[in-house]
Amino acid sequence: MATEVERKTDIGPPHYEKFLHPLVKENYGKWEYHETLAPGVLMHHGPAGDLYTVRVSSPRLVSINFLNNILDLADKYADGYLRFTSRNNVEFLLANKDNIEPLKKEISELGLLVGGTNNAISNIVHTQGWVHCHSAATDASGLVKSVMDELAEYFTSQKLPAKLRIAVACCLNMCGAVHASDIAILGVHRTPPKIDNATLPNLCEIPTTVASCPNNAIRPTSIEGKTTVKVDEDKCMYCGNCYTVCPAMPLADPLNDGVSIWVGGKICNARSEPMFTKLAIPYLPNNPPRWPEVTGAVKNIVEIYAANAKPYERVGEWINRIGWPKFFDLTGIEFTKYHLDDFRHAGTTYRRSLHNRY
Amino acid sequence: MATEVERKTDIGPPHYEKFLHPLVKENYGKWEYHETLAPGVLMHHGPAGDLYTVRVSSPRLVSINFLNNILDLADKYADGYLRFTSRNNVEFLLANKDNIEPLKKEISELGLLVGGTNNAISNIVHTQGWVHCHSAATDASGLVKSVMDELAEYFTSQKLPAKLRIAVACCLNMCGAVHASDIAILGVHRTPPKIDNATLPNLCEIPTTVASCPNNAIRPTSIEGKTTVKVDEDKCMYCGNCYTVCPAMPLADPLNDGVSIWVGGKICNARSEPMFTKLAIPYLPNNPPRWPEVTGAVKNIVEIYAANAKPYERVGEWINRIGWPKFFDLTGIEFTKYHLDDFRHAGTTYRRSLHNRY
Amino acid sequence: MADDLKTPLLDELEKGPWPSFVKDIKSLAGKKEMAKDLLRQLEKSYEDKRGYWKHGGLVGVMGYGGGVIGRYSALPEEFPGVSHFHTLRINQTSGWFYTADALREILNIWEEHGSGLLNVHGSTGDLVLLGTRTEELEPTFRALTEKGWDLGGSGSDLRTPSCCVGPGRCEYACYDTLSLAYNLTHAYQDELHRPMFNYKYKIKMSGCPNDCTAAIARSDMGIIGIWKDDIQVKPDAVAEYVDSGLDVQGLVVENCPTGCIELDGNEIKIDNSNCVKCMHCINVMPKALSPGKERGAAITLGAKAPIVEGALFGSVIIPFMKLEEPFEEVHDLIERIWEFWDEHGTNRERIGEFIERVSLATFLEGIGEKPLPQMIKAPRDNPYVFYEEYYAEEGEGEK
Amino acid sequence: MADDLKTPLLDELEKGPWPSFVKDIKSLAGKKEMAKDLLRQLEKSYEDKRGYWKHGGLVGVMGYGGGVIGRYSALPEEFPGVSHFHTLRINQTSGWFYTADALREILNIWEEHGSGLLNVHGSTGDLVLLGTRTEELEPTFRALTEKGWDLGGSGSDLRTPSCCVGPGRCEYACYDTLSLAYNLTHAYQDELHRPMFNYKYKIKMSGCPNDCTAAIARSDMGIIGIWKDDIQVKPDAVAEYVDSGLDVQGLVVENCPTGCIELDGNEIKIDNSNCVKCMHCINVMPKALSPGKERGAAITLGAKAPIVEGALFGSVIIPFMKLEEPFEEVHDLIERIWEFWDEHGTNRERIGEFIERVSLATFLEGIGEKPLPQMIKAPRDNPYVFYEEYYAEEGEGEK
Ligand code: SRM
Ligand code: SRM
Ligand code: SRM
Ligand code: SRM
Ligand code: SF4
Ligand code: SF4
Ligand code: SF4
Ligand code: SF4
Ligand code: SF4
Ligand code: SF4
Ligand code: SF4
Ligand code: SF4
Repeated sequence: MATEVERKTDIGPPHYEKFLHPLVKENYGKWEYHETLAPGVLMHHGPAGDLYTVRVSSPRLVSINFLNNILDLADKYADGYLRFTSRNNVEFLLANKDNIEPLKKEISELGLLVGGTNNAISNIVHTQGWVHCHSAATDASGLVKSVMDELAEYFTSQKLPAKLRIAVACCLNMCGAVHASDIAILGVHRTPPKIDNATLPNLCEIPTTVASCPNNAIRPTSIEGKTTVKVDEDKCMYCGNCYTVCPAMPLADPLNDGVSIWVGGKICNARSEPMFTKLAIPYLPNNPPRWPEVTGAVKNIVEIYAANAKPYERVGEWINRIGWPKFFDLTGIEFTKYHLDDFRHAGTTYRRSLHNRY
Repeated sequence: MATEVERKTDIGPPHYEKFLHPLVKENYGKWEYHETLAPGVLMHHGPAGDLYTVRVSSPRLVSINFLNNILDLADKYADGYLRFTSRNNVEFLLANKDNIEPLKKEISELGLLVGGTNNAISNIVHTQGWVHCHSAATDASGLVKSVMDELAEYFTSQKLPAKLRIAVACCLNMCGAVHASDIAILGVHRTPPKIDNATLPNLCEIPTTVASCPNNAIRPTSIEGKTTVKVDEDKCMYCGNCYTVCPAMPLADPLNDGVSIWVGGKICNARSEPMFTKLAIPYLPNNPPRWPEVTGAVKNIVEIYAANAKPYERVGEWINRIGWPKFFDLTGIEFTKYHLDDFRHAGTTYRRSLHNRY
Repeated sequence: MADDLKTPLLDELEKGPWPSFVKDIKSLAGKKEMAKDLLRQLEKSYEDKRGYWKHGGLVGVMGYGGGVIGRYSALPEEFPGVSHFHTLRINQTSGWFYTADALREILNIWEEHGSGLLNVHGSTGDLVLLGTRTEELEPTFRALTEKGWDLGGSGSDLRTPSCCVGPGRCEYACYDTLSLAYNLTHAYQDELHRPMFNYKYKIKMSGCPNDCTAAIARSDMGIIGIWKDDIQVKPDAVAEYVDSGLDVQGLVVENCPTGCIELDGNEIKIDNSNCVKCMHCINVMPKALSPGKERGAAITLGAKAPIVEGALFGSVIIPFMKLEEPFEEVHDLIERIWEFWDEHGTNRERIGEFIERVSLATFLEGIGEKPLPQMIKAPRDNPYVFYEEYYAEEGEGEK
Repeated sequence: MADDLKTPLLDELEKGPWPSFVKDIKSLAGKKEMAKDLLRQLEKSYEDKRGYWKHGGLVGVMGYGGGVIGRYSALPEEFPGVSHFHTLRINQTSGWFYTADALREILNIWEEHGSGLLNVHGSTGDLVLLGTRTEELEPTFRALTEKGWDLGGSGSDLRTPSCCVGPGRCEYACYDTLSLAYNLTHAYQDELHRPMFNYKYKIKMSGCPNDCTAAIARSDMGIIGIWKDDIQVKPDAVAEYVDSGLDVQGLVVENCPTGCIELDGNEIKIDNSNCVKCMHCINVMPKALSPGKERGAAITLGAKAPIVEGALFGSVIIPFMKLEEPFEEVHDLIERIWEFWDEHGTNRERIGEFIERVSLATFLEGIGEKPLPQMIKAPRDNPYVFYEEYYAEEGEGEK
């Protein structure tokens, strides 16, 4: 460590103006309209001139090598300016329309895809999985890669009825968008935490651990004179909140961990109000490296949706129009007791009218 | 008691066929369509001929004199056949169209009204009130009389956008249709039960009484050596369930009992699904014999609805179209903290989207 | 009118166009001390703004646990005429059809044994005889049964089932409500008269989704007519409506909740696979449209007023059942439901609250029905699934 | 590629059209032991179908309580390269705008001090530097701050606020999201870096109801652009859309959730009093329609993932607020909210759960806001009102 300079703290992020393309600065707040020139290519019109955006896929988990390549392209075609989107795509911001095609060519040479705009499947919002998180019931990056390999044509085209947003989370903490996505893939545990009685008394505060369980499944107990906890297995619904609070209660279980599939959520207010994602498939096995059951299930839903929904109809809006019985019918997904809600507001999900399709 | 005949039990009600007009029997299950000939007058067409129904108001709480008059008219004009409706109106069933007018004339001479069909305000579903129930926070029959005097023109005409169903209940037990009516009038207590410590220990089982409270406001306590209960006034929301279980905990309180007004419920599945009635006015005073504040409030809502709703739009459907902010605006009803739900599913009533009108 | 009856407040309620219950009670005040003291006590209630009835006691007729609501004045010295003022709930007929003669027999009995006041009808559907003394209960009951009338329910029993006019006068009826109501009331006499349930159990039957008995809101078990196939359309009659100037586009097509009707000139096309059987189009054009031919009922469970967990609408347990005499399938279902509720429900827990407590899945398992997507608005949105199958080292298992 | 790296399962993920994270990590495996051992451990996870990370410990940089997530391998002997594998969360820029040069500076620091792997970006919005050792944390931090970059949030603190591209490239922006995000992040440095809350507090800012940052679903506080007055219409441009063959009737008019648009030839008429600002018509015809002129934001509170009471969407607390620099009104609101939550919330209770527990009415009182009908879908349907005013013999009172 070289010369001792004063250590800075609480400086916050740099001011964004430093990073705005001159054309963005001039048009700032004055944009008039936009057009989608091609999948992944937007034109925003403003009084100071048109800005061209080229949107590029990213695995999100990237190396400095990946980014250096991207930055070089930004220098070459976008005056050194770029941004990332809220779904982790890269966006090159071009003042010069003529740069679009050469840029696209080089992107493609890097093995990346241009797309994700308009009625496409954009990048998957996802999480850490086995790459970094202690809590994961499945891997996130591998699932995303497997699913997007199947669905890449929907990223590079805009042929779906509407935007289709997918999310992956590796445990019930749902770090991301699982609870409000058109399709969501969620890692699940299916067996109660395994208590490590040797370490628990040292690692965990008993009252906090007991209190962490939403279903009161955890009780203090004493083993060989030391206070630890036990779990009432009938009451446990594998949420993992105890494990977050107490490391000595891991839920990982290679035989039983796996993936559930959810559908019909949305975030934007366009047409319908935001909707939660609802359970479609309670359990599919973890089958790395390619999770064929999961990719197959997701692709099936996407294709049935694509064939049946009306323009501008998001997955949830489509299901609301045709009804859930028809959704299960069309997709061939089995309806089970697990689909029946039994949590806090379960009663509000019961069909309390005669409005039904047969 | 005259000669001893064997006492019958469990005979059930008589068979309905005995009471069916011959024309009803012939057309039974074969009716083809109906028409409303005039307010309160229906024609049902069947293969065996047309049946004419004349619907007549009833206060429901009636004397044998009232009914004897009705029965005489049934004999005279309806071959002795009549029925009552699920909203307590009287229906004369006529095979002869020519009897309609003379019957209507005699009905009117009895001081009764013909109407209640189609887009009318039909009879009010109501309860016992101070006439018979120990639990009442207000009177039912007097409220109904007062309100219907104001609204009689809507019973005898069909000029509303749609059917409008009113219910009255004299306490939170809601014996009737309060929770699913276009407009509902509900008697409310606003102070906790007054405990009669002298009689409670003899009259009530303590554990049952304690358990009866949905909010755990009741605790056992001891006064002069006898076990009785006390109420945590902060937790009591005046539901009266304890009083149902334990007579020594009356809630009646002349200074504070009164009436709340609710709107927007419906039962039928036509167009929209059934809807619960929602709070409009948290409290109006008991002001017998005419409850002017209540009749005024109800009339105001009816008139604003009549002026603003579209054809076939029930009160709740109308409010859903225009939004609650507009409802409060148009009716001039004050929006208060009491309108914000704070019971079990309160969170599901919060506005969880940007869909709003300003 | 007795001249010692001073009711200035109640007198106000004799005015106005709506029929007056006060006038009507007064019409009896000359011959019935009960009617007179009822008015006096009510006048005092109107003055003091509170009721004067005591919590009812246990009164009834021999061998029955229900059908009578005990009621005593809190001021028996002041109003001796209503010191006892019990009601009897009489089973109405299916669809509230009567003949004048039959009703007169009841009125005569009531003139002799009671106050001469009635509710026609009570909110549950009974013919309510309002006000008599304890010692009159048994004689009244005997007189009634002699004429063929029996008591209805009260307390923790099956309450008097009630039904809409149905096939008796309605072209929409998808099953015979009158017959089923009669059948069930007779089949379950014991359950009706001897309270042995956890709490009350109400059955209401409506012949179609218009639900004119409010079954979805006011009955623990609603049996509501429905059809499965296509709405029947009479094209000529549609054309007539259009020609007669009915705004079919605005009033029918645009009000269809699923937008599944199309109007093309004076023809309509219905996408029945998307029709949710709401009845609206049929209601507006009864001459042209009617329910399909494959008819039956949906069965809902759990409607109730708000005490204590909040009001509930019924929830669909059987999306579709054919309903034909002798209705064995309904009996079978009812008995499975009662058995499970009886075994696992708690005191004062209505079936709707029971289902919410044990969960719909458990309830269905308990009564032996399969889960169907028609039973819900939407699948769960929370991930708290109690998975029951799992893999153990040795192979597959079930908890 | 190091030839001692055998990852047959992961190798499968190098195939296919979507960019491969495995390929990318491998590109570093030659120079970074961390990357190599990450692949090895991950390969083992793929074989065994389970993760091999230990619950994180308390690691961080001096004086900060957040911004670093500690992570250790559960198999440090087998995979020493990842025995430590902590992440640093770096505050992204407003709207994720960067220059290549600025990012390169970060990459260089990360090449020196860490694994060379990143998440661009994390789900909350941070630039996540993925994997370094405890002893590298302080030097990395020092190097970053020297270049002007600071850490984001983690733990029970204010999390890194994030915002949509907004006025930077979007014609729909109803307020300056970039400026507000910058402002808030700087105003609340202490709350961001020193966890003192009951639990995490996330702020997301979207410029309009399209909500491109998912504020309504993923932020304790959502600040979402909105307008109050009429949608701005350019009639010529509408006509152009119609003439160009856009099915305005089918795609716009019929998709308006409140049916408040009418198309008459090539003119449209909007009943703005019924418009719920859903954005759909504007989205379909951006050249012709735009948000009104009276712009600001609605503020929602309480969105979160399901742990533990179930997922929540945000709920509207401020239906409309004008948003102009220096954003004092927002600061004032935030501080009132934090104060009340701090005083009455419990450990690990997100603001959404807190509001549901204490009730919206109490919460509003606590932060000094008036109840408005815009805050709810509908008023209560249960009669369990805690009346607070009452009359006592001596006059009016309040409990
Ligand atoms: C770049 C980005 C904002 C950012 O700051 O990063 C963005 C940018 C735009 N969004 Fe968005 N949205 C972005 C995430 C979102 C999200 C959040 C998410 O996906 O997690 C949503 C909510 C999704 C949901 O409802 O589940 C979102 C819902 C929309 C919608 C509403 C879509 C609909 O259901 O009708 C529009 C309107 C439209 O597409 O016409 C929209 C429109 C737009 C426009 C057209 C706005 C404009 O005029 O510039 C931009 C290009 C759209 C496109 O991609 O086709 N944006 N947009 C985000 C790109 C993510 C990506 O890489 O794909
Ligand atoms: C006689 C009665 C059934 C009975 O067995 O007693 C009955 C009879 C008819 N109902 Fe009803 N309904 C009767 C109570 C109800 C109820 C229950 C209630 O009010 O508590 C409802 C549900 C109300 C609600 O949703 O809150 C009800 C909702 C309907 C509807 C749907 C109305 C709508 O919202 O669109 C129709 C359809 C219509 O009117 O065209 C209907 C239609 C009819 C028809 C036209 C059916 C027919 O073809 O005969 C009958 C005459 C209607 C009229 O009064 O205009 N009936 N109807 C009840 C008369 C009550 C009264 O005295 O006013
Ligand atoms: C007489 C009647 C009102 C009327 O004027 O019509 C009535 C009167 C009483 N009801 Fe009721 N209920 C009557 C129909 C209803 C209805 C409507 C219905 O059946 O369609 C309801 C709402 C639907 C339901 O069942 O939930 C109803 C919901 C209640 C409740 C609340 C139950 C709940 O779970 O929320 C109670 C309280 C209780 O059960 O402890 C109750 C309790 C009572 C008691 C027994 C009072 C008590 O707390 O013990 C009342 C006796 C009054 C009296 O002095 O006669 N009554 N009660 C109705 C029965 C007449 C009949 O047999 O035809
Ligand atoms: C890194 C990140 C996932 C990612 O790959 O992007 C992440 C990772 C973790 N999250 Fe998260 N969360 C991340 C964004 C989210 C989001 C999305 C968002 O912020 O928009 C959510 C859902 C929204 C929300 O806040 O509710 C989210 C909801 C959770 C929860 C559930 C909280 C709840 O109330 O339901 C937990 C569990 C907890 O707090 O105890 C959690 C806990 C965790 C922990 C700290 C695991 C734990 O139990 O202690 C994870 C550390 C993983 C690791 O090894 O690095 N994380 N977490 C995201 C932060 C990156 C960044 O700073 O940009
Ligand atoms: S979703 Fe669960 S496993 Fe995945 S990163 Fe978040 S906390 Fe970790
Ligand atoms: S996993 Fe969840 S439900 Fe099971 S014991 Fe832990 S906290 Fe309780
Ligand atoms: S609503 Fe209440 S007061 Fe009225 S009859 Fe029913 S139980 Fe009695
Ligand atoms: S009135 Fe209701 S809330 Fe109050 S003490 Fe009695 S049971 Fe409890
Ligand atoms: S419920 Fe249906 S069948 Fe019965 S009377 Fe009403 S409209 Fe007719
Ligand atoms: S019954 Fe209702 S849903 Fe079915 S076609 Fe008619 S209006 Fe539409
Ligand atoms: S939220 Fe609205 S303002 Fe922000 S980028 Fe999306 S569309 Fe544009
Ligand atoms: S913004 Fe939405 S609600 Fe408003 S007019 Fe446009 S489509 Fe209709």
